[in-house]
Amino acid sequence: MLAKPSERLALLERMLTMRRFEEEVLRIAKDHPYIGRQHLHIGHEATGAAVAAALTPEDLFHTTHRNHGYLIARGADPGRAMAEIMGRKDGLNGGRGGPWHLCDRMAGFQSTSAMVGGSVGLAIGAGFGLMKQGSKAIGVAHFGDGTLDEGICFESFNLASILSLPVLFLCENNAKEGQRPSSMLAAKALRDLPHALQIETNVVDGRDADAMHDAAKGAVAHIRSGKGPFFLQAQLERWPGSHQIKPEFPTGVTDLSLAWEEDRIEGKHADWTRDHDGIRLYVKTLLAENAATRDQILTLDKKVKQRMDDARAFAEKSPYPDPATAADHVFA
Amino acid sequence: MLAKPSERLALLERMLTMRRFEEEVLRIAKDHPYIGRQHLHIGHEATGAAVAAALTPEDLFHTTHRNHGYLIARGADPGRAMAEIMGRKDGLNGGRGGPWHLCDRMAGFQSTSAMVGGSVGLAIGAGFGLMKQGSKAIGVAHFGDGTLDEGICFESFNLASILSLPVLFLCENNAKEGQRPSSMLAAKALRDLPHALQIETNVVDGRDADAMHDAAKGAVAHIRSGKGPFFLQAQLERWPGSHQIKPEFPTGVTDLSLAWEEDRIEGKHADWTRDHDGIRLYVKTLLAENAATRDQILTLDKKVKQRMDDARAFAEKSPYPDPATAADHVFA
Amino acid sequence: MTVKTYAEAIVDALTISLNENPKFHIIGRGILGHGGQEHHAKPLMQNFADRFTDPPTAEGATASMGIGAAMSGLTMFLHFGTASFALEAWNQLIHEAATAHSMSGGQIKVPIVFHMYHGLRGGGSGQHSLSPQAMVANNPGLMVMQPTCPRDAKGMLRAALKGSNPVVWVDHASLLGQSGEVPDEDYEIPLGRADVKRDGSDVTIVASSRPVLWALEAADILAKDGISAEVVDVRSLVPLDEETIVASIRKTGRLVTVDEGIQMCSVGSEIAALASEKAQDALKAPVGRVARVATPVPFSPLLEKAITPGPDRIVAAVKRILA
Amino acid sequence: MTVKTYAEAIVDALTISLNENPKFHIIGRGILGHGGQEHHAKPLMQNFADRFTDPPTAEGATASMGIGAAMSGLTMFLHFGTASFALEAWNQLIHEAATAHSMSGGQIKVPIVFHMYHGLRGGGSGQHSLSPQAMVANNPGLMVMQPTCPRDAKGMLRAALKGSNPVVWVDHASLLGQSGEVPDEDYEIPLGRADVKRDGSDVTIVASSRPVLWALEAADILAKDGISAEVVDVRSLVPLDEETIVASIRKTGRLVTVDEGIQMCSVGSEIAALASEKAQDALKAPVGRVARVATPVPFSPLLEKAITPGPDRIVAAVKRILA
Ligand SMILES: Cc1ncc(C[n+]2csc(CCOP(=O)(O)OP(=O)(O)O)c2C)c(N)n1
Ligand SMILES: Cc1ncc(C[n+]2csc(CCOP(=O)(O)OP(=O)(O)O)c2C)c(N)n1
Ligand SMILES: [Mg+2]
Ligand SMILES: [Mg+2]
Repeated sequence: MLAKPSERLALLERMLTMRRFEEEVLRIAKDHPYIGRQHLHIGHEATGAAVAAALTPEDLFHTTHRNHGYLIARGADPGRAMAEIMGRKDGLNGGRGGPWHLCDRMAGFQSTSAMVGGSVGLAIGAGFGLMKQGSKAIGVAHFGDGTLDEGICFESFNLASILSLPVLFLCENNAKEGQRPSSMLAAKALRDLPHALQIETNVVDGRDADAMHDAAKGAVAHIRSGKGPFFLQAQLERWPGSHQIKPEFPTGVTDLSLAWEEDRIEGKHADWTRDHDGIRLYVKTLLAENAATRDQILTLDKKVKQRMDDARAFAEKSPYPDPATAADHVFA
Repeated sequence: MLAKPSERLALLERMLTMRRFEEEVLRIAKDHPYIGRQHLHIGHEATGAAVAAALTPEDLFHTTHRNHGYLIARGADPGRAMAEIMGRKDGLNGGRGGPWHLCDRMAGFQSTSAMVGGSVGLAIGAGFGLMKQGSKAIGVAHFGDGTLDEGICFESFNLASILSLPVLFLCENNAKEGQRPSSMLAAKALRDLPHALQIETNVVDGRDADAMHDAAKGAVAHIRSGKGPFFLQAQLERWPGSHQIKPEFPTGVTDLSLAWEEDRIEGKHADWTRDHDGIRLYVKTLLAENAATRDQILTLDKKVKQRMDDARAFAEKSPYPDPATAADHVFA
Repeated sequence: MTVKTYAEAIVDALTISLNENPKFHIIGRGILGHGGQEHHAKPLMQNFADRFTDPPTAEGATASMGIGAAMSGLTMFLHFGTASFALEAWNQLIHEAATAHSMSGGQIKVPIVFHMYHGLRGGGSGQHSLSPQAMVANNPGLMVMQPTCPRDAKGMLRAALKGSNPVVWVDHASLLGQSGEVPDEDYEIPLGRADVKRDGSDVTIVASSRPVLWALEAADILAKDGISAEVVDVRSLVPLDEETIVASIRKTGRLVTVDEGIQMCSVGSEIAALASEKAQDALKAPVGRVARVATPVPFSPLLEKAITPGPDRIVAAVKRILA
Repeated sequence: MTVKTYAEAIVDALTISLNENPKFHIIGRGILGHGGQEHHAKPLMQNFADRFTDPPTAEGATASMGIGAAMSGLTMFLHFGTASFALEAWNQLIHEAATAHSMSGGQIKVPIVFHMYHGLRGGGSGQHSLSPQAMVANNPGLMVMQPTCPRDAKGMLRAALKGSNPVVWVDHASLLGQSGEVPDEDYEIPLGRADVKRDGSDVTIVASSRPVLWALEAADILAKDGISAEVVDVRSLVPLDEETIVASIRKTGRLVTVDEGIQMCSVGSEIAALASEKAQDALKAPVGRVARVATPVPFSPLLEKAITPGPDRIVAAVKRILA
């Protein structure tokens, strides 16, 4: 667990930034229907922030269609990220990638693939490349439970294991029984697959930021010490809006005061807010353990919201790229 | 174990037919260089014959580049099989398939794929199709240890397991440490993979025809009873000629008398002949257990050889298909 | 005749086939996409629940399963979703489904329809915008169907499902909501026939799938300028109806092709090559090709628009060769 | 200058690159096939053992590993073996390697050469005879190189390995033993340039890879009949050197294209389309296309021969359009 309250507060700030970012994206999607379907990272923040905090900027990260949280958690500029989601000139990818492909090389991201399994295959390449370049940095593959259905995921586990590549396989399991898309793996547990390939595994409650951070630190230490790949699985509850096609706030805009006024939690998805929102749970913990005060937290949230307002303003001001540049960057 | 000596002798005949067939194929490859690289089934006969004996003609079989043994074991005509390997008009596929793709629908074979992993994916389809048609027959996928490296093999195991398909996964493990091609699977044992996907597994000494037959009967019974797929692994020693590019007889033409004159076993590959030739071992067993006499066996072998001579003659007489038919059968 | 959407016409064909053939099975979910027509598939999936299989996200083995099942006696309809995902099963399409019949000397049949949505969709970006028609057509053994109107969709899908061959069926999501007259009775439109969707005399515009709609719009615009354009809907890319296409080119003496995919080694390239081989003497002008600009699809709406061939670019191409 | 085989020229380029660039790595085994030239790779694999990685039979993840490694700063050479096997990695080539640079707005570079052997090889049958050039070229973001002579092979491979882009390098096993003059020093041949391998005035034959050898043979035969054929070696399919190709077509006024793959949506289709667009007015005769007969490759030698385009069919095509 993070020792200093300041560190834990910083972790909470990361989580809040991720959440408020996605909430803004929902508003953006409402106001600009052209950007289409979003796969938001809401509900995965404790996992994302904790893992990001355990990495160094040199570590190369490959994420998926559900990438926003990680870009923000690793320090990508929210304004440029929103601009990218809106297909604007100042977007991280110059407007060419869009919401499914946010990429910020400066923040340690390589190509972001929306092909299920794409991030896993590319990340073992990152690990291979870093290893051959004598770096201590590692490759990270973020992916969901459903990704284990794809053969390339299995093949990548196997390659990483036989070549002992420095790769963190970060699996966010948000499966919901019988709800598609979700993994349809015959294994008793997802970890049985990497385990069969002799990859160290650990399964952690992805809603618990402290536990997740400890687990991530342990996994990264294992990998950096040259012991080969590690499979870290975060157990998550799927956020009701995870695969929505139209933009809505199924669980409402996050209200931090629900951390100390639980009886006000209500509505169709009250259970999600009560039991599965890692942010609300972390606020509760910090308060209970006197690591922070309500005021500190509300002030922090205010600051984050302000950042998002500024980011949105920046993105809205950014022009669309010049159509004459449509075929730029086909080749380097 | 097969109860009646007559049944065991019949099993030996199947094995001998497979072996003498491949020996003739080697001669054919020498005489007709155009047919190119062969992947012979020599050394796998005990496995192939025993499994074939446990199947019914309705069971649909998908095999690989190393397919000859199974075609012969399941009753395909040796003459037409040789003709196919020689690309002749009377070949099983009319000369269109060649040695890597022998197919005989009448003997219960569907398309024979030389793509590593191809047979596994197609065989779960056979199982799916038979199940949906209410048949008691099963699909069989024959493949080698190296096939487990391919993602499609993993995906197929998973599909068969979640859909509980009637499929026998028959893995011939002829891996040789550090010798390519061989499986490069990070698992401690090949079976760990299907096992992780909750598929029943069994590993048997593929040189032991009796043991293999019992195992195959058990696996097939499991599948027919509706319990889902089964992974049966035959442990084999790679025959020295398995991946040869030029046709040679590394272990010489099979001499059954070496079953009772062991001190005459010699040469570079004496160990293979002594310890790994399932045919020699089975002859020894039958003699030791008085299930057959040397004369019976030598007579049987003579008969088989005669069949192969006739088959070769038939194939040699068969003309090449008319070039005007080159583009036939593109569509049904 | 009833006016129906393209999606309803597809459902018609599937329903008739499910009723007619107990060995007809469907693998995949979301066969009508997410664009507002998906409800038409609901009754089907309820009434024939036992004929639908929902696969894991494993395109390679799922395709192989469909192929092997077709070999064993079933007729299969396998839905990939976005055409891009089909690339995960490319080897299974090209080397298993396409080769089995020929390689077995005619012993094995593979009656399966591979269904997928191709093309630019608005925000599909670099990984969800593939138009794979030309890639598929460059391999023998796979039929390729890409109808445009509800009537053709029903008749051609019926023909495909009564046939014995692997068919790659390429739809465009934007067609699903298009409506048109559809015969109520069961009927087949033989595979391998192009269709002249509009008669004209000055220029032949050859297109397939969504570009046919663009070509018809372009023809309207051109008509205002007194230019008479004939629009040929390829419909069946493999087998290709060379006679109908070449006849139209010879008649008008001018050709403009339209592809939603990129130009290099495209369907348009093939049609233009046909013209240069079989209508050279009848050509009064250079051939014009309209296609997607050759770049991975950029997300930004104006960039995507800039690379999208549409009526305007077709009109411009026609005027260029008429100049 | 030294006379070397094509295989030796490839080894030259790899050796120079391995010495020059410590971040250059090779994945795959048997890069020089099994046809008698493979021994040239032995010293390389011994002297640079730490730069070679032998992958499992898992083309998809292996390709992804190469792509991700290239993104991270290495230069990669990834050998697939037979081109057919590359289809198991098709999605990784088309949707990852080809799109990363553009989709990231230029942030990510993917310096990787995907090496494979294409084409008819004698007994390859339906699953080991693929010529994937046209399929690759139908997707933006991948360069496609297919040299024919040792000199071009060395210079183009050096250029590819010093570049920053994904390159699909399509060799034909039968080229490996071909010998020719190769400069001893290090040099580059810029990617994107065609090469006129033989000057002529009556007809232009456009080919690439092994078909160039057929075209040159055909030119010799035609010369005996007083027909002067110009042979253009495409060399670089993407980017395509339109100027050189069109200039030759305009000069001779006649075009015959040759493909080892099938005709539908082929490279030949593209070249013929180019002619119909940019040389229509200069064409004195219909275009002729020579290609593999459209069928899964039959094993039987006479059948394979019957579908193989060769010098004779090229000669026949030229005489047909000259008639
Ligand atoms: C190769 C491929 N097949 C199918 C899809 C369609 N698809 C998009 S997201 C998704 C589900 C992924 O589930 P999971 O990996 O658990 O991620 P989650 O969305 O749950 O975070 C699927 C199947 C795709 N993008 N790529
Ligand atoms: C998709 C694909 N990749 C590579 C190959 C080349 N190849 C042919 S046989 C073989 C080895 C197969 O090993 P295994 O499955 O153990 O069968 P064995 O030959 O040992 O019986 C390989 C890699 C292929 N045929 N298909
Ligand atoms: Mg999930
Ligand atoms: Mg093996």
